[in-house]
Amino acid sequence: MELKNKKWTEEEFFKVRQEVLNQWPTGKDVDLEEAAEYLRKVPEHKSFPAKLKKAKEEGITLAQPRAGVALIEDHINLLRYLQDVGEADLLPSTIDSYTRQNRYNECEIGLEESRKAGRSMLNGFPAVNHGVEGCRRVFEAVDLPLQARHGTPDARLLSEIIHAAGWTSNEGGAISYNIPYAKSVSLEKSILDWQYCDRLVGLYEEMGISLNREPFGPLTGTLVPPSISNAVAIIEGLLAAEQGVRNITLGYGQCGNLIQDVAAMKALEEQAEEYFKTFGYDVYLTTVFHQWMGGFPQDEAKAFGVISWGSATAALAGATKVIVKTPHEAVGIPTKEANAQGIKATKQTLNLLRGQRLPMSKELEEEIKLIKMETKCILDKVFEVGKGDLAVGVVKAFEMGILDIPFAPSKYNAGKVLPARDNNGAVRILEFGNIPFTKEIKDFHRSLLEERARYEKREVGFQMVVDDIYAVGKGFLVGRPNM
Amino acid sequence: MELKNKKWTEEEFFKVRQEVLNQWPTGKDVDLEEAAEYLRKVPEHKSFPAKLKKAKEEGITLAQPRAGVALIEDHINLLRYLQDVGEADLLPSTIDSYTRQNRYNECEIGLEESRKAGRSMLNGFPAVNHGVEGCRRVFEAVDLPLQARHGTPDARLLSEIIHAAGWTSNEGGAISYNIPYAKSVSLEKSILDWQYCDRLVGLYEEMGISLNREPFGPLTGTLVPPSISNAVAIIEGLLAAEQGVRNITLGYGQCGNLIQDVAAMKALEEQAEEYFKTFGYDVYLTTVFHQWMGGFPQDEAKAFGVISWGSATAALAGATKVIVKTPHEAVGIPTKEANAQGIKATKQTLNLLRGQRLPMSKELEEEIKLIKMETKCILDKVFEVGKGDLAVGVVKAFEMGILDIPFAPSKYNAGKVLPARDNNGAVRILEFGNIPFTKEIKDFHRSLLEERARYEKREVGFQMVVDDIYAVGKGFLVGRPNM
Amino acid sequence: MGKTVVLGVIGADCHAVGNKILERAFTDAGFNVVNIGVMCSQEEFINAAIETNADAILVSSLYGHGEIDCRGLREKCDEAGLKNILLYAGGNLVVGKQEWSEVEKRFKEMGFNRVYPPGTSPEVGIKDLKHDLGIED
Amino acid sequence: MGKTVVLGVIGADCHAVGNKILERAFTDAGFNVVNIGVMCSQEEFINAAIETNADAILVSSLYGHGEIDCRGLREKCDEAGLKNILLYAGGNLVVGKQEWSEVEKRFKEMGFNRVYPPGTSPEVGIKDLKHDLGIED
Ligand code: B12
Ligand code: B12
Repeated sequence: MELKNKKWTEEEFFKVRQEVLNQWPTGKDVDLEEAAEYLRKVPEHKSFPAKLKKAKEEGITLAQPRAGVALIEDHINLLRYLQDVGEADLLPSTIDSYTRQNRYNECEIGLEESRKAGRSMLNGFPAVNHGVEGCRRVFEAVDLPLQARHGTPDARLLSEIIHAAGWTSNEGGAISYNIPYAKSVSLEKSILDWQYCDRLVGLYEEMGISLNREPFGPLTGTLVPPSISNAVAIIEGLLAAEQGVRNITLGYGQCGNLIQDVAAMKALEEQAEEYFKTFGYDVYLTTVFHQWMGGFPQDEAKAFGVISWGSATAALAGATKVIVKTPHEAVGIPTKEANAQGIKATKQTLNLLRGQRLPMSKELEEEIKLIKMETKCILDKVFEVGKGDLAVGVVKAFEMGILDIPFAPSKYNAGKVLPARDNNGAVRILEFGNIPFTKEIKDFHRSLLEERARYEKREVGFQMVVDDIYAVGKGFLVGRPNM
Repeated sequence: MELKNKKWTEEEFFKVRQEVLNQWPTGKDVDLEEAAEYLRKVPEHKSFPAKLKKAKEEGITLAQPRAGVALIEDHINLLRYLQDVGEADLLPSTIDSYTRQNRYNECEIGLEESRKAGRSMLNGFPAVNHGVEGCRRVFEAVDLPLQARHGTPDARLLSEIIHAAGWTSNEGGAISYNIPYAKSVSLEKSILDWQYCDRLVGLYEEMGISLNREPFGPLTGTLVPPSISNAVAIIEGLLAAEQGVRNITLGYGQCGNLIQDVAAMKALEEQAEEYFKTFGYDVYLTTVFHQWMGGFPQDEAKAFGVISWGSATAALAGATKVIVKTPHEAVGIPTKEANAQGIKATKQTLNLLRGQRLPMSKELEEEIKLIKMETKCILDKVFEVGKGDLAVGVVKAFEMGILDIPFAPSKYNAGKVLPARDNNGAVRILEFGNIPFTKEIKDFHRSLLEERARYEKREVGFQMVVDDIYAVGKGFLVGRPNM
Repeated sequence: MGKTVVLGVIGADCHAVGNKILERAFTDAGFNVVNIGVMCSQEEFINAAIETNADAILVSSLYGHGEIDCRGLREKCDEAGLKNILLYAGGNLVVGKQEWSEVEKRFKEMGFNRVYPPGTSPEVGIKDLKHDLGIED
Repeated sequence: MGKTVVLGVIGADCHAVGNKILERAFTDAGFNVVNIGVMCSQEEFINAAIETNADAILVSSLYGHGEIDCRGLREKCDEAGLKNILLYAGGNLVVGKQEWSEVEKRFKEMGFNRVYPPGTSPEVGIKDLKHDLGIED
């Protein structure tokens, strides 16, 4: 199929679909009509779009954990615990890494070993192996909306199964679930595959069923400058909308400087709305803020500090939801207790801050302007090199380093951009690679980093980047010498 | 002695001193000259004034726990743990409640029972019973500045002992350590007694030794409107300065609304500086922010949320130090581990926020203006009824309900003021008693509470107050119906 | 209903907020509340109970010295002729986070009829008191 | 010094940040680092070690499947003729927060010479490797 940013015809979709449903035996149990029937009966309090809408209207920030284990019963216990004890507002099912690579055979091994070992040997819930029936059992056992969270470049079969099981939201996108998560999957392929996932949601929409889609905002979670992640988020929003998706949550991962973080969220929401409007898409937009996604401190009390500060920022930014970390983050997949603790610290902070926002100030206004300008520089160029086609543009832009995500493992990523914090902890760019910023913007970044260098009495350079990567884990935001 | 706001003569001081040192056998070991010698040798890193100054200049917020147990060895272990494991920047010795009431006999019982029980039966460190020698053992065993934190209306002997032992700061004041902490101690008496404590510090200053004094900002810790606590803080600052105190830390207890809290801290610092200047006092002023002082949630993860949000506010307000709560707050005096956890969550948050401030905005500016106006209304009236004498004015003002502290146990407090939160969680006043606000200000408070009432579809009234008192403990800031 | 309770905070304890709320809650529940406030000695509790012919004494202790402060109260009540008067205690009764069942045991052994852990809501005490005094809801 | 190490992240694991930092740290410490990057099979590690005549293989695993992914690596090395090649493993090797001593034991039994808990700094590995290879500092 030729890559372009164009809604797939039904013919195109159903041709590919045959193949998709044959990738693993559980695929044959997906029946679109029957699934639609099932989805129509999902009550409002278990629907992602409905709950997000309510939160947005009330100005409340919802809390959602990450969580997933190998076996169905254990997974149900885990989710129920997070719902009842943890006070979660929205539930996830984090999918294991073999599923993410479509290595369903290895999932079977993991499932078996988990049964034997009496503990999960997989780092998530292998939804494809469990099939529609298994996934419905999970859905029916909980009282909150359920979403698949993963990191899967080719999530077509997974998406078919989870939506048919009543899960009303799917995280991911052609860029955000490829470049940070894969080494050698081409963008041509991941864009086509995510067009499929989006088109599936679009089909449900056409049948009158509202499903939510959420591009993965934080990318590598490691010092990603806001304009880069916002550009990707807007692109994935537009690609989804073209396939008929109408309920979209765009996300951003906390960088740590309050003004920059709030500015990034505001810029993201406003600019995305503008682009949707320009292209004539009718999308209900909500936002998600991710608590710090980089390396965490090992100490649990310190981890609570990081978690709570993320929650506070989410509230002050007016995010529709916040993705919650846990006090075990630095060490391993959390126990259900640790996971619940993360949610409770988060909810307490959100509730203390309910209704409070960071008021507009000169500093905030300027940061919003800067992020929007930078994002526009990138997007303009993507459209330009795609000769007006966004999908083509994305492939070209990555080839040319116009889109470039720091620390990403993909060989399709240029990897030339190097970020570093300025003296206030805001993430700026040290090496621009081919990011198409104006000279003025580049000079501004440079001057901020030089301000830091003077303060720290050292040169601007790679050591700053290394220090910044370690900093939060060591208890600081900015990686100063002798931390 | 006649009560007036006038520096005591040496004659006056030393006459009273004889009596003070005879209140308990350990008093006789205090020798001013020898103590001065000892204090002169306190190294800079163990001096409160020096460490506060450095923090203020660097724009850093220091973290200080509360902690105290009955026996010296245990107390030393506790403080060392908070220093080494907890990463505290400043150390306290929280004094037990019998000492606070000068019931040293009961302390002896508590000490004995503690030895027998193998755990502290006192809620703090009985410094007077341990005497100069015991207190010096503590001081010499730690590497950080040490402060007495208590709640003692008559702290004269205590102050003599702790300063002579090298503790370079003393918390308290004539109002703040009486009205919230006592039932039937007159203000005449507590003002005179705290003039003594301040004069003692003044004498040391005259001998070239810098000691820090810190009025207790949060008062009852329960919905105290900022202008009331700021008025008290400024009064106690002025009373101290008159006796020759030159290093003062003024404090404020978190109310929970970010803008109001930052505004309160800014108003406090600026307005206090103005008053010191007007009266010609040469004072080095620093500030302290208290993490939420009211009822805490029992759940430890939720407590971490409260602790971290307090830390974030302290940092954004640019406080010189923050007083730290613990995850055990709702239940009982914390173990040393829980105490260290509180400090670590705090430090992590402070370090993430190092250098970040809430930028000036219209909302912040207006809140600062409001708090200053209200504070001035109160202070003007206090001076007026005291016919220009602040000490006399304070006594009269309490009699007349011009100064009135919500929920205070003292019979010298009118207890007519009732606070409640507005719809954004800022603490406003529901019943003004005789607080001398202008009609304009009163109407403004009223309108804010009515806005809340409309939102909650109920009447403005006492039930809001009750709900607000419980709210944080239940996980919210504003006490909404059906919380 | 006409039942009288003496309410107060024992020892050198100044925590006034819970006391004010308890007064209101027990009054709203129909009790005649004699609130002697904070910082009360055992004698003040007993005198107030005698003077008002009270049916129960509700002791709060928040600050940690509750164990020392409450010791002997039952015996003094007995001596003063307040035989079998209901004695309740609540608040943060001991120093630190301790195993609740043991704290309860210690206070029951001291002669308290009911003992409440930190953060108990007034409603719980009201329900128990009505039960113990044979009052129908 | 001229010692060669093969560095990579095993299995379906995409965590790239630590890998980039390890490459830099071991290079700065004087090693000849052959970084095969993330998402590498056991075969890729072994082939790289044979091709470059490596002295050690440094395996990272962050995502939790380390235990499954590492199983049999020592045996495959033996079969491929990489007898006694040093095998190190580090990262977040297992699923969840587990007793470290047991995790270490399991990996040692699999034939790893050294095993590192979460958050180990590169310096520790460098020091050990120099020791194991008999390099003077
Ligand atoms: C950033 C991050 C991500 C990013 C990664 C971006 C990228 N492509 O690199 C994203 C968001 C994409 C991601 C995805 C996932 N992640 Co992740 N991630 C993290 C996080 C927060 C930081 C990792 C990091 O970069 N640290 C900074 C670097 C410098 O440190 P490091 O990686 O630990 O490496 C250092 C040391 O460990 C040591 N070291 C490492 N290897 C070796 C080897 C030797 C021999 C030696 C001596 C030393 C050594 O030296 C390195 C340099 O200093 C960690 C948690 C944490 N640490 O705070 C979780 C974490 C590693 N992720 C985890 C998981 C489970 C996942 C996912 C499966 C999703 C999920 N379930 O949430 C996916 C993985 C998908 C896949 N196929 O791999 C888990 C692993 C759980 C476990 N082992 O039990 C962790 C621990 C979080 C958690 N507690 O749940 N993640
Ligand atoms: C506010 C507060 C203060 C204020 C009090 C102002 C005032 N005058 O009222 C100030 C700052 C002055 C203060 C001082 C001190 N405090 Co204080 N304080 C608190 C705090 C944060 C909230 C108390 C409160 O008002 N809660 C709200 C009300 C509504 O709830 P409540 O008091 O718990 O009462 C309810 C229930 O307990 C129950 N209840 C109470 N009694 C009874 C009795 C019966 C029969 C029944 C059925 C129910 C019942 O009903 C009440 C109404 O709902 C608590 C910790 C917490 N709970 O979060 C610490 C706490 C009570 N304080 C404590 C201490 C130690 C002190 C000090 C000694 C100082 C110190 N070391 O830090 C001094 C005491 C000095 C003295 N002489 O008493 C400790 C007690 C420790 C312990 N027991 O192990 C606590 C638990 C904090 C801690 N974890 O260290 N404190």
